[in-house]
Amino acid sequence: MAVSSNAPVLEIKDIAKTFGPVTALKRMNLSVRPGRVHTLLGENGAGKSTLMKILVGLFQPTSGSITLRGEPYAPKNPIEAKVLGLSIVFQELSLCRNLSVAENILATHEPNRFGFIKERDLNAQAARIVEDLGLPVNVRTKVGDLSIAQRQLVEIAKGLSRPADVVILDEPTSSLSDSEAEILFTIIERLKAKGTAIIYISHRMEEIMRISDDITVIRDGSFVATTEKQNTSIEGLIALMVGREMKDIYPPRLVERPSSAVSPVLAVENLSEAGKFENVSLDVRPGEVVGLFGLIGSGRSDVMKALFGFGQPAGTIRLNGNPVHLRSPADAIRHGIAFVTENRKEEGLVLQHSVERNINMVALGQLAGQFGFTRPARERAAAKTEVLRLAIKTASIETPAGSLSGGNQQKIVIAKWLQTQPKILILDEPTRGVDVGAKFEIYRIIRELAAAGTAILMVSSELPEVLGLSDRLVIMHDKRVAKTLDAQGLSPETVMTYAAGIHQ
Amino acid sequence: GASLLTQQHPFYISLASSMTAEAKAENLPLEIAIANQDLNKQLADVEDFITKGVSVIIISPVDSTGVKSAIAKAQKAGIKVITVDVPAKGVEVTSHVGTDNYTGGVKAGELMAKQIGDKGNVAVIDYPTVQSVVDRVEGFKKAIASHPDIKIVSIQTGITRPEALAAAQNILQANPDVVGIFGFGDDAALAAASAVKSAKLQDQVKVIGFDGMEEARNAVKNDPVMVGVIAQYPDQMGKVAVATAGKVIKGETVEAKQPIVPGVVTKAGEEK
Amino acid sequence: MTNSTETKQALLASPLIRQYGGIVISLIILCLVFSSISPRFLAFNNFMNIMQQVAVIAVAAYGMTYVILLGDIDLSVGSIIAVAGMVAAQAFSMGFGFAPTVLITLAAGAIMGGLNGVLSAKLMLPSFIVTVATMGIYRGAVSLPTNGAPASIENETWLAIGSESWLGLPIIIWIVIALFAINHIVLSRTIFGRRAYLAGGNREAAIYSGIRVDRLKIIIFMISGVMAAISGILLSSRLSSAQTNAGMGYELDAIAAVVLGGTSLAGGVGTMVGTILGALIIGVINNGMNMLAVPYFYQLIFKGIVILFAVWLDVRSKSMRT
Amino acid sequence: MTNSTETKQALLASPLIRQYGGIVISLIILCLVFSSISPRFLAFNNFMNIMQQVAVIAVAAYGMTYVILLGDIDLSVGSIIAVAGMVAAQAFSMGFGFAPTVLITLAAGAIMGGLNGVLSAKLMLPSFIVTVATMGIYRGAVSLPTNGAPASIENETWLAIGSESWLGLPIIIWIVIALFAINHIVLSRTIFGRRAYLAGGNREAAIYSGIRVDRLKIIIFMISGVMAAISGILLSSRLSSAQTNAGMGYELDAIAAVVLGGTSLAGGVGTMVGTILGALIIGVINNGMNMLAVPYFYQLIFKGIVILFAVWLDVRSKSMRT
Ligand SMILES: Nc1ncnc2c1ncn2[C@@H]1O[C@H](COP(=O)(O)OP(=O)(O)OP(=O)(O)O)[C@@H](O)[C@H]1O
Ligand SMILES: Nc1ncnc2c1ncn2[C@@H]1O[C@H](COP(=O)(O)OP(=O)(O)OP(=O)(O)O)[C@@H](O)[C@H]1O
Ligand SMILES: [Mg+2]
Ligand SMILES: [Mg+2]
Repeated sequence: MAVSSNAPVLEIKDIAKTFGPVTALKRMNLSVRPGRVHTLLGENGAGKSTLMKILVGLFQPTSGSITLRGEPYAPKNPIEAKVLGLSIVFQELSLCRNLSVAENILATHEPNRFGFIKERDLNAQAARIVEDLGLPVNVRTKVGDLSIAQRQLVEIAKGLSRPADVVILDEPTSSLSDSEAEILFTIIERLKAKGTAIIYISHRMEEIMRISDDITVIRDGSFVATTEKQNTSIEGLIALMVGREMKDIYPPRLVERPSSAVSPVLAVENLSEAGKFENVSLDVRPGEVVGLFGLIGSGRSDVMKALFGFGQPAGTIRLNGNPVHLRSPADAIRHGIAFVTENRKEEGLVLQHSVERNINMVALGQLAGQFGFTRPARERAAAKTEVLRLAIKTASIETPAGSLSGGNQQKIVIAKWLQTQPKILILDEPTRGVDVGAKFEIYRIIRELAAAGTAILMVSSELPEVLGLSDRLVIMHDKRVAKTLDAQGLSPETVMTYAAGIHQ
Repeated sequence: GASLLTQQHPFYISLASSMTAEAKAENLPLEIAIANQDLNKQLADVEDFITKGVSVIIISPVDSTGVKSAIAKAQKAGIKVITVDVPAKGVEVTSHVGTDNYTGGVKAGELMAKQIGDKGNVAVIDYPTVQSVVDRVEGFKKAIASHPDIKIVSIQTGITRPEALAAAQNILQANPDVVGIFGFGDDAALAAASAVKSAKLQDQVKVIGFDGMEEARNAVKNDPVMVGVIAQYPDQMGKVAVATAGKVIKGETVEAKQPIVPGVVTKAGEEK
Repeated sequence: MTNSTETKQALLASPLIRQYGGIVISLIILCLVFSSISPRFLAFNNFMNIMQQVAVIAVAAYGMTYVILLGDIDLSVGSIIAVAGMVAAQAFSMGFGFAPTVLITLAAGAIMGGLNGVLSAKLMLPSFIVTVATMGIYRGAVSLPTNGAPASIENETWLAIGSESWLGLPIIIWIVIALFAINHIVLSRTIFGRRAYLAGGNREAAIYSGIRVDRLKIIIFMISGVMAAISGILLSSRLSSAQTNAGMGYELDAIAAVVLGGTSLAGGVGTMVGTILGALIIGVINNGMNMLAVPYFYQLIFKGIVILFAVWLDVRSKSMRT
Repeated sequence: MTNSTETKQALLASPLIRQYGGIVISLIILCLVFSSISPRFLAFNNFMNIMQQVAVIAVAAYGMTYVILLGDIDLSVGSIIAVAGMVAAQAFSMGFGFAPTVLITLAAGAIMGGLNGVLSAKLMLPSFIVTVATMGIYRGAVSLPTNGAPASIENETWLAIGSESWLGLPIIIWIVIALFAINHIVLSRTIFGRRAYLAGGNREAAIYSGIRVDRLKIIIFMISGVMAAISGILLSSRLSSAQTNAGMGYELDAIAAVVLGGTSLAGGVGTMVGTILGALIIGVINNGMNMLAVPYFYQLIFKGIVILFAVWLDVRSKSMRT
């Protein structure tokens, strides 16, 4: 058992970091002890990832100092950091789609002789790493062929491929479902036992309370407080983090859920697409929130894509009772469907464009004047409204979306779809990487939209979230619908048994 | 001012240097602009000369038809124009100094006939978008037409030396019975000669070129395959052009056409 | 009073300077250098010269701006310029009048550009390779009617474009200005332009946002083809003939103008204002070096260095801001 | 027994066919068409011809493969080819021997390529614009020593490269093969090659993994420069002279060869095997059309169409697999 009197292995003193006019870190202090999980908690954009990137030498701090094992420490790049004993699992995936899992995991330290790669050793070594970690991935697969969750696992394997004194995990579970997260927690326990110090970043309060030893809260780039886990509670942490009390994270229903007599606005019958999903049937009524739950790779995203005009699935899609053939996303949007995609970087945002441009991306036509001319004043006003409504933390609406923190980027993706005032809103992992405060905002918006009659279909890997918000639950297992259940009074265990395919 | 079509060819280098030399001798300020085979650039060069206010423009047209607007522009600005090498079509110039390419082509054809003993298959490497080359090839064809036992079996385009080399290799591969190749310029002919040698056909194939720059003349002397070259005299051309410009400036009248007849260089020597 | 005028001017100038700082400075430096050596450089007449000489490149560069904005490239514009001239010459020789010939020529440009777009969008081939291929195909096609010989054009109205003036300005310059205005507005003030930016910035995100990226690409290549055809009209009227090797290599000058103007080859970022400034830089370099009688080889070298310098200045001034 | 041999062959062939299906089929179709029309096409001699003609492009394309793999482009190779020839001619005329001249020429290539790399990596300029600029600069520079005239080369060993044979194969072909082997191994079997794939596939990820992408880029542009210089050696020895317009436009042929070979212009995907196959296609087209005496303009058109067809076949065969 690690003893709390252990000397800190890593100490961060008064670190500040500015990007031109933007201040990411003001004054950050942190001390990390071996054999303990030290969690960093803070709102989106608080500066957590920036601090971690400083630790591995990707950014140089504007001021302040770091010591590692008592020695001054200022790495110039991640290889140097690794040599000195720091490894990192990045928040944003940093894998090459064109290379295999093995090549990615061992990138920059491939087994070689005189610079010639020993291909067989490479695969064997990677396979051993993956096996040791207990990850279900084939190391010869191309990363481009993996789902987001699997890529996240590969990212973890890459970060942990070499022994290190300090391991940084920046939101490693944001795209994992509970079963994969369990694998990670086992790994963390093993590392702790070996005396490794772990810096952990997450927005999932339950898991933070479960695995942390120490918790540091940071706000607006500054250190707020460090406590040991046993001396705090979720409520206390949230209060420290957002600067106010927050009672129930799942806001209450604003109106009664629609009765089953109301006819569905979207009804799907026996939708199939070879290799992706089979015989999927589901429906959503106006004002209803239907949760789509399933383990990773169960085919949820592919079903959503089919509902949004991708591919040529067999079966019927009915809107207001009329069968439709959706040929493209443009077609789906015209029918009043909106789709908050799960991969915000690739499918959601134009990173180098301004917040304003991104928010108005879909509603462009609606905001425009005659003859296809844009109306800048109206666009600005619309963007500002959304920034306020979703509390997007940005210097201005002119800021490039790419320089916002992950959670704020997610809010932009939601904002751009809210602008279209959809009749049917599909949300695929809408709160991935979003802090508790913002999650609450998103939940509140979902409630509001439902109350206004929008039909909502929400995919999520976070079971509490699905249970907390949905009226009904569609559970998928292995590319099929395993069960459709009323969410009222449903226990997590029941849902899990269907999702895992135990119940047939 | 002088606007030349290119400076990546020995012919034009020689032309330019003789012009510079003559200008020095006559104490005339001379600026040379290179159009790099682009008519639009040539037009821009002429416009810039007009802005600078030169008194005479010597122009070696990129193309005989298209140079019309440039010449018209200069003349509208009151500047006299002299063409060298390639004549201008559709517009009168003060004087034209140039090789008679058609006659040169005829001479090449006759020389070819003589060298191959009046019979056999021959091939041509050409550059079909340049008028002076088209004239040469026409002259060559005309001469060959009067020899019923000679047939032109292939006309391939080979503009630069590597292209000409590839064209010649392929000609020899496709027509192993070829006995003569006419290259539209020295580069084409020298490339053809290399191709003949690497195909080990030096006893069978004779090559004739056009232009007569130093490298080709040496080849005619030393290389059994290069049996002759039609020689142009760019140095004379440049000299005459600048001298004419001098006369024009002084207000003297000049001949409207000053043809420079090409010579024939063979192993036996030069025949003007 | 003077003070408030000054402030106003400063306010007007500042966004321009901020956005185009690097390139505007390069342009000013070039002009200063050239005019300090050759007094004729700064004459109004010479400015007209520069504009006319740069017209063909500038118009092609307008079209190229859309293409590059989309993250694509169009190497066939030089060949389209030549085909347009030849199509016009053939139309005239078949007895068509001025207006029908203009329409036929523009249609030819739209078809050639559209073919590029369709091949790239529908067969999912990279536009670089598609347009390298069509560059050859169109260049070959231009020689078919006359077997490589130039065709002269005699229609008076057509020739007037390249030689006459209106209200003291050459017609060709009016055309360059008018097309600039149209393209600038289309790009910066219409939904169409906005979609080009979005699709160029992130193709996948654009598709998910309901933008029909394939259709957009085809339209943009058609615009590029039409602009190249207009370029071809200007060129053939300046040269009063259609040359089979007209416009050879102009695609690189057009691309250089666009990139000098700050448009990113990765797509998603750029403006028409930048493009016309970039084209002007190229025109000023060419003209200035001619005025100074710089020998040809040194011109090549100098032009390369100036392009590097201007792009570097631009990149630097942009990175300083953030 | 026959059966097992067959299976073995099928096993050996299958990955090649799977990976290079489109292009191999195009190559076979082309050869069938040409040889059915001209019986001389299939002669061993003619194959040697093709290889020799394609050598200059192939070697430049080897270097270009690394560059494109990195998601960059090098338009200056044509000019470097010319400079290399001229440097060699000057070195010989200064009295250097064969070996020192080779070294000087290769060093010149490395310096020119390195300059491209440094400008692109350190000043953060897009490689397209850097190499458009240096294309002009190097092309201008090549004319400086002789004022535009070609310089003849008389060193016997040098000329032997382009004209002699060894073990029945022209030396030039040995060089093409040897360089293929080296580059293939470097790209597919070394850490250096793997880093090129990583950085080309996801630049940010490569930086996050600690790869010094800038240094990598500089080295890769140096390799491209050296390969272009070797190309220049081959060309000048074939022509027994250094031409100032040597290699003009070869960059596009080299890029076309690389892309035909399945290397993605977006970076991260590609092989040397593909590149040599791509270069062969280009060689076969050029040679075949000459053998059939196709007129020049039709050659341009036909070549464009074949390139389009081959790339389309390749893209299609790849998308069918997934
Ligand atoms: N490269 C950059 N350029 C400009 N600003 C940046 C850059 N990287 C981060 N920032 C800014 O720094 C601040 C901190 O960002 P950081 O990514 O560290 O937040 P975070 O705490 O990790 O948030 P999240 O929980 O959303 O991941 C944000 O305001 C962000 O906009
Ligand atoms: N085990 C697997 N091996 C390879 N590819 C997979 C696997 N599982 C899923 N995929 C791919 O990843 C995509 C992801 O599936 P989909 O997104 O529909 O599942 P999901 O339930 O939404 O899971 P996720 O949480 O990963 O998004 C599928 O289209 C499939 O091609
Ligand atoms: Mg973060
Ligand atoms: Mg999913």
